[in-house]
Amino acid sequence: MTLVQNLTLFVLSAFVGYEIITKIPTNLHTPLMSGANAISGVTLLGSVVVAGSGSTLLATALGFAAVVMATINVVGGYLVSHFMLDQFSQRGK
Amino acid sequence: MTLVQNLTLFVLSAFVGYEIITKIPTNLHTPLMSGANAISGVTLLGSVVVAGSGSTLLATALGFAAVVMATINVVGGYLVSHFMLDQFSQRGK
Amino acid sequence: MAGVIGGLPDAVLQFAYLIAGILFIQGLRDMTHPRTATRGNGISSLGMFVAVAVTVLWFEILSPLVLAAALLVGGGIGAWLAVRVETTEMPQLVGLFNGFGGGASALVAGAELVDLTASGGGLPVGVTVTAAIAGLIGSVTFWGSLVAAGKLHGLVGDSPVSTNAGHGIKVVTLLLALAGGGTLVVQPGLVGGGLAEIVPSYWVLVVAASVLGVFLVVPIGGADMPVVIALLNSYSGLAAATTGFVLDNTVLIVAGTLVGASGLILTVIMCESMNRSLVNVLFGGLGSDEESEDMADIYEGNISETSAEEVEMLLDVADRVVIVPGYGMAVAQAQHAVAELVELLEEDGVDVEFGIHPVAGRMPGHMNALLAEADVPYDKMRELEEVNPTFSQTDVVIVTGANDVVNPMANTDDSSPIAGMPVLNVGEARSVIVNKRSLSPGFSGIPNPLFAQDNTSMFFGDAKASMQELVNVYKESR
Amino acid sequence: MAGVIGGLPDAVLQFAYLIAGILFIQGLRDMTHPRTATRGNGISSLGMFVAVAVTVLWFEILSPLVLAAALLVGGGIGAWLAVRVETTEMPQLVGLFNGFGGGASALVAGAELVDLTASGGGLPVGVTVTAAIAGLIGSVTFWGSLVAAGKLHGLVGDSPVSTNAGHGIKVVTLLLALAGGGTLVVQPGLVGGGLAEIVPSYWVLVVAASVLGVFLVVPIGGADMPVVIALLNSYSGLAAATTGFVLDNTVLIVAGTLVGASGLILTVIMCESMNRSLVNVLFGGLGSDEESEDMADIYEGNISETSAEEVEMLLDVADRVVIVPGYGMAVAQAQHAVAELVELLEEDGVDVEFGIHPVAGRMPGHMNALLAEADVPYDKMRELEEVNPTFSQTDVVIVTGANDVVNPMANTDDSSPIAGMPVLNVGEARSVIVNKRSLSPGFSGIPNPLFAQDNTSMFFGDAKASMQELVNVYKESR
Ligand SMILES: NC(=O)c1ccc[n+]([C@@H]2O[C@H](COP(=O)([O-])OP(=O)(O)OC[C@H]3O[C@@H](n4cnc5c(N)ncnc54)[C@H](OP(=O)(O)O)[C@@H]3O)[C@@H](O)[C@H]2O)c1
Ligand SMILES: NC(=O)c1ccc[n+]([C@@H]2O[C@H](COP(=O)([O-])OP(=O)(O)OC[C@H]3O[C@@H](n4cnc5c(N)ncnc54)[C@H](OP(=O)(O)O)[C@@H]3O)[C@@H](O)[C@H]2O)c1
Repeated sequence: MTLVQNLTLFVLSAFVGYEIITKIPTNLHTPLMSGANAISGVTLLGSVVVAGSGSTLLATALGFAAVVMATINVVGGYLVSHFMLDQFSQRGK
Repeated sequence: MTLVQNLTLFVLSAFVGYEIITKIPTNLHTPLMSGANAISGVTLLGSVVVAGSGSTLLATALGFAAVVMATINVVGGYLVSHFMLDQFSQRGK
Repeated sequence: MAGVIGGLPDAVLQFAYLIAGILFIQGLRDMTHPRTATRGNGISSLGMFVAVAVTVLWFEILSPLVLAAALLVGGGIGAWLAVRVETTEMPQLVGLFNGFGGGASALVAGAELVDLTASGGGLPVGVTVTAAIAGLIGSVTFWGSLVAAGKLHGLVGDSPVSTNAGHGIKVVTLLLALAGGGTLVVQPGLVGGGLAEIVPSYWVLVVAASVLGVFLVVPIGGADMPVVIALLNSYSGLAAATTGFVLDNTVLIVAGTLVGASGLILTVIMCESMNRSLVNVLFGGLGSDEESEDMADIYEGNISETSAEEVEMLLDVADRVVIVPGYGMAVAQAQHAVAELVELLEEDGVDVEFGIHPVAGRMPGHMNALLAEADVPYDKMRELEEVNPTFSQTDVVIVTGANDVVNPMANTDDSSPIAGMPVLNVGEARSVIVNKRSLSPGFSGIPNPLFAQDNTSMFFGDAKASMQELVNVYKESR
Repeated sequence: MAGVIGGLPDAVLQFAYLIAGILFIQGLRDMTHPRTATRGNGISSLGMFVAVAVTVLWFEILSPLVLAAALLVGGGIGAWLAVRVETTEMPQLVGLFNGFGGGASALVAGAELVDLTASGGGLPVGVTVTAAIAGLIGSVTFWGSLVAAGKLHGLVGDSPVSTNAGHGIKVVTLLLALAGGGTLVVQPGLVGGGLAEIVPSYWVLVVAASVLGVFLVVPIGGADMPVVIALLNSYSGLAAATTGFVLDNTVLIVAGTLVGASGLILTVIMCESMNRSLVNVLFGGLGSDEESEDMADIYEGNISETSAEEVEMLLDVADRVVIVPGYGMAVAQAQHAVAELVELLEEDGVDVEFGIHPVAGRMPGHMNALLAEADVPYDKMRELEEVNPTFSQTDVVIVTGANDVVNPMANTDDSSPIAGMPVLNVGEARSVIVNKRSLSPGFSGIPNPLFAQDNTSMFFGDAKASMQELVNVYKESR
C-alpha cells in the first residue's frame, strides 16, 4: 500500500508540475532551469540522514560525499537563480 | 502518519484543481458545475461499502439511502453535463 | 472484507483508485477546451465507473440485492431527471443533484459510526472528528441545496424570515451542531464502555445542521442562488474529501478536493463578475426597494417604443448587428428564435455576432450553453472584452432579455449595487433595440438609463414571442 | 532514530515535509511572472531549508561534525561557484550542479544499501528495485552532466568517437548496468544468508551506468548541450523521486517529480522551437559538413561590407530600430555595449526594441537573462510573434551574433536542418546590419542567404568590440 500511496503522490505532483511549468514564460526558463536544479538537490535529505547516522565507515564516507555534492547543487542553484532573477525583477516593473 | 499522508494528498489535489479549473473558459462553466457535481458523488464508494456490508439493519438502511442519493448525483450530473457539452462540441469545430 | 476479487493484495484496490483519480483529473483537464470537453466528461465518468466497480467487486457484499436495488433506483431517477429537464431548469437541477451528494456524505458517516459501534470496535478520534465534519457539511449542503433549488424553481418564496430571528436561529443551530460534534469526539475518551449511547450525538448534529442549512439559504435572494449552489457544490466536494479522511480512501480525497476547488473558484468568479463580496451575497441582500422611485424620473418621457416592423426596417439597412442575450432569453426559451433570426440575417450578408457578458443569465456560461443548444456556432459568441470595442462600428444592437449586463450606471454611479461591474457598452451603437416585457428592473433591482437614451427603442414583449414575430416579419419582407 | 526533536510523533516530521513540499510548489508558481519570480526562488529555498533543518534535528546524528563539515564544504563550494560565474558560463554551471545532484542520489542509494546490509536488516524488494533505479539514473546524470558541462566550457572536444563503436559501448554498458540491477533485486530472494556479497552488484551497476553516461553525451554536438542538460535535470529530479520511494519520503517524491516535470517540459520546448525531435538531438547529429560547398555559391559577389561610420549614418535617420541578439552576443559579452547603444538611440527619440527568438543563444531565455543583466527594460524585449509583423515598418535591424534565428531558409528550404523553425523575418526591414566575425555558419552549420540579400550589409567583428565602436562613433557624431 505504501508503494501505491507513493505512486499517488508522484502522479499528483506530476500534474501539478506540468500545469505550473507550462505557465512559466520563456524568458524565465534559464532561471527556472537552475532553480529546478536546486530543488533536485533535495536528495540532500537522504544524504544528511545517511551521512550523520551511517553505522559503517563506508556508509558514512559515501554519505559525506553525497552531502557535499547535494549541498553544492542546492546552494549554488538557488544563488545562481537568485542573481539572474534579481536582474529581471529590477527591470520587470 | 496516515493523517499527514491524507493531508498531503489533499494539498496536492487542491493545487491540481486550482491550476486546472482556473484554465477552464467561462462558457464551459455551467457544464463544469454539473460535471464537478457528478464527481462529488464519489461518496458513492463509501455508501456502497456501508450499504452492502452493514452489519446492522440501521446501517444498511442508511447505506441504502446514501447509495440512492449518491447515484442520482453521479448519473444525473454526468448525463446533464454530457447533453450540454454535446451541443458545444458539435458547434465548436 | 473479501469480495469477488478481494483476495488480491490491498495494493490492487488502491491502484485502481489511483487510476480513477487520474481519470478524474484528466477529465477536468479536457474541460479546458470545448472541443475536448465532451471527451473529458466521458473520461471523468469512466473514472467513476472504475472506482465504483472495483469497490463493489472488492468488498464482501453481504446484501448484494440491496445494493443492486439502490444503484438501479438512484441511476434511474438520475437519468430520468437528466433527460426530461429543460435547459432553463438546469441551475435548479444541478442544485438538487448537489444536495443529494451532500446528503449521501452525511448518511455514510452516520452509517459508519453505527456500524463501528455495533461491532464494538471503538471509535478512534480520527473517525469521530472527520465524521462530525462530514455530517455538518453534508447536512448543510443537503438542505441548503434543496432550498436553493426550490427557490430557483419557484417552489420556495423569496420572502425572508425576519432577519434578526434568522440570525438567531443560525447561531443557535450552529452551536448545537458543534456541541453534538464535540460530544461525539470527546465522549469515547471519557466514558469507557457505553459507546452505543454516544452515537445519537451525531444525529443531534445532523438535525441541527439541517436546520442551519435551511436558514442559511432562505434569506438569500433568489437570483443569488447560482452562487449559493456553486458554494454548496464546493462544500459537498469537501464533505466527500472529509469522508475520504474517515475511510482512509485516496480517491475520495482527490476527487472531493477537486470538486471543492472547482466550486470555490466558480463562486469567486461569479462574485467578482458581479463586483460583490461573498459575504455580501450570503448575508447582505440587495437594496432593491429604495431605488424604485428613481425610475419614474429617469424614464419619464424618454422612452420610445418600437415594433417588429420598425426593427425589421433597421435590420434591412444594417451592415453589422450584435445580439446581447440575458436572463430573459433563458426564461422565455427564445434561443431558437434568436438563432433563426441570425441565420436569416447572415443569409442576407449582414455581419452578426453575439455579445456574451460573463454573468448574463443566472449561471456562469448560461448564455453559451443556451445558444449552443440552438446550434449557434461557437465563434459567433464574443466575450465582453472582444465585443466592447466594436459597438461604435455597429449599426443595430438587439438586447433580448438582458438588463443589468447592459446598464451604463455600472460605470457612472459609484453607489449603485452594480458599480464597477464591467458591462457591455451597447449605447455606443447607432441604434439599440431592447426587448423585454416591461420597464421592470433585472436581478439587481435598479433602473437602467440605457432605456431612456435617444438611440434606444423598447420592443416590449416576451422574448420568444417577440423574436419569433421579428423572424416572421423579416421573412415576409424579403 | 531520535534526534533533538525526535521524541515527537512521526507525524510532526511528515508535516514539516508537507510544508516544505508546499513551499516548493508555491515557489514554482511564483516563477510564472518576472515580478514574483525572485520571491518564488526565495520561497523555494525556504522550503529546502525547512526540509533539511527538520531532518537534521529529527534524526539521531551519530557524527554531527562529519555532517556539519560536509554541509559547510558543499555550501562553500556552491556559493563560490555561483558568485564567480559569468552569465555566459551559466549553462555549463547549471550542468555541473545538476551532475552533483544526480551523483548524490546514486551515492545515497549505495550508502543506504551498505547500511542495511551491515545492520543485517535484509533488503526488501522495494528498496533494491528503487536503489537500482536511483543508481542507474543518478550515475548517468552525474557523468553525462560532467561531459555536457565540459563541452560547453570547451574542456571536452566535440569530436565524437566512431559512431558504431559508441553505440556498441552504450549497449554493452546498459546491459551490464541492468544485469547489476537485476542481480541486486533477485539475489536477496534466492540466496538466504550472504547479503553482504550482493552489494557489490550495485557498484557494478554504478560503474557501468557511469560509462554509459559518458558515452551517451560525448557524441552529441556541443550546441545541443542545453537540451541534454535539461533532460539530465529531469533525470536527476526523477532520481530524487525514486530515492523518495526508497526512503518512503514525501518531500523527496514531490520535489523530485516537480523537477522531473520541469526538465522534461523544457526539453520538449527546446526541441520544438528547433523543430527537431528529441531522438534526433540525442542520436542524430546535424549534417553540417555536406552543406559547406553551397556557401560560396550563395555568398559569391553578393556580400556588401559596412563600417561603424556607415551604420551610424543609417541610425541617424532611422525612426525605428530593432536589435536581434544571438549566441554571439553571449560569447562576446556584448550586452552592456548593446544596452548603451539602445540608451543613446532612445535619448535621440528613436523607437528601439529587441527581437528575441525563443532559441536564440544556447539556453531557453538566454538572451532575456543577458539583457536583463545589462539593465534593459523588460518591456523592450519582444517575442517572435510580436516583433515579426513590425519588421516591414522598421528602418534598421541590427543583428548581433545571431545567425540561425534570422535564416530565411527555415521558411524556403524544406530539406534544411532548420526547416519549419519559425525565424525572425528581419529581411523585411529597410536595412539589415549583420554583426558577426566572419561568414561562418551558426549552430546548425548551414549558410544564411540573408547575408547575400540586397538590403543586408555585413559589419564584421567581435560583437562587443563592434558594438562599442558603434557607440563611440555615435557619441562623437552627436
Ligand atoms: N450568470 C451568473 O453566473 C449570475 C449568477 C448570479 C447572479 N447573476 C446576476 O444576474 C444578472 C444577469 O443580468 P441579465 O442582464 O442577464 O439579467 P437581468 O439583469 O436579471 O435582467 C433580465 C431581464 O429579462 C427580462 N425578462 C424576464 N423574463 C422575460 C421574458 N420572458 N421575455 C423577455 N424578457 C424577460 C426582465 O425584464 P421584464 O420583467 O421587464 O421582462 C429582466 O429585466 C446580473 O445582475 C448578474 O449579476 C448572474
Ligand atoms: N536557446 C536554446 O535553448 C538553444 C538550445 C540548443 C540549441 N540552440 C540552437 O542555437 C542556435 C541559436 O541561434 P543563434 O542565431 O542565436 O546563434 P547561431 O546560429 O549559433 O549563430 C551564432 C553566430 O554568432 C557568431 N559569433 C560567435 N561568436 C561571436 C562573437 N564573439 N562576436 C560576434 N559574433 C559571434 C557566429 O558567427 P561568427 O563565427 O562568424 O562570428 C555565429 O554564426 C539555433 O540554431 C538553436 O536551434 C538553441
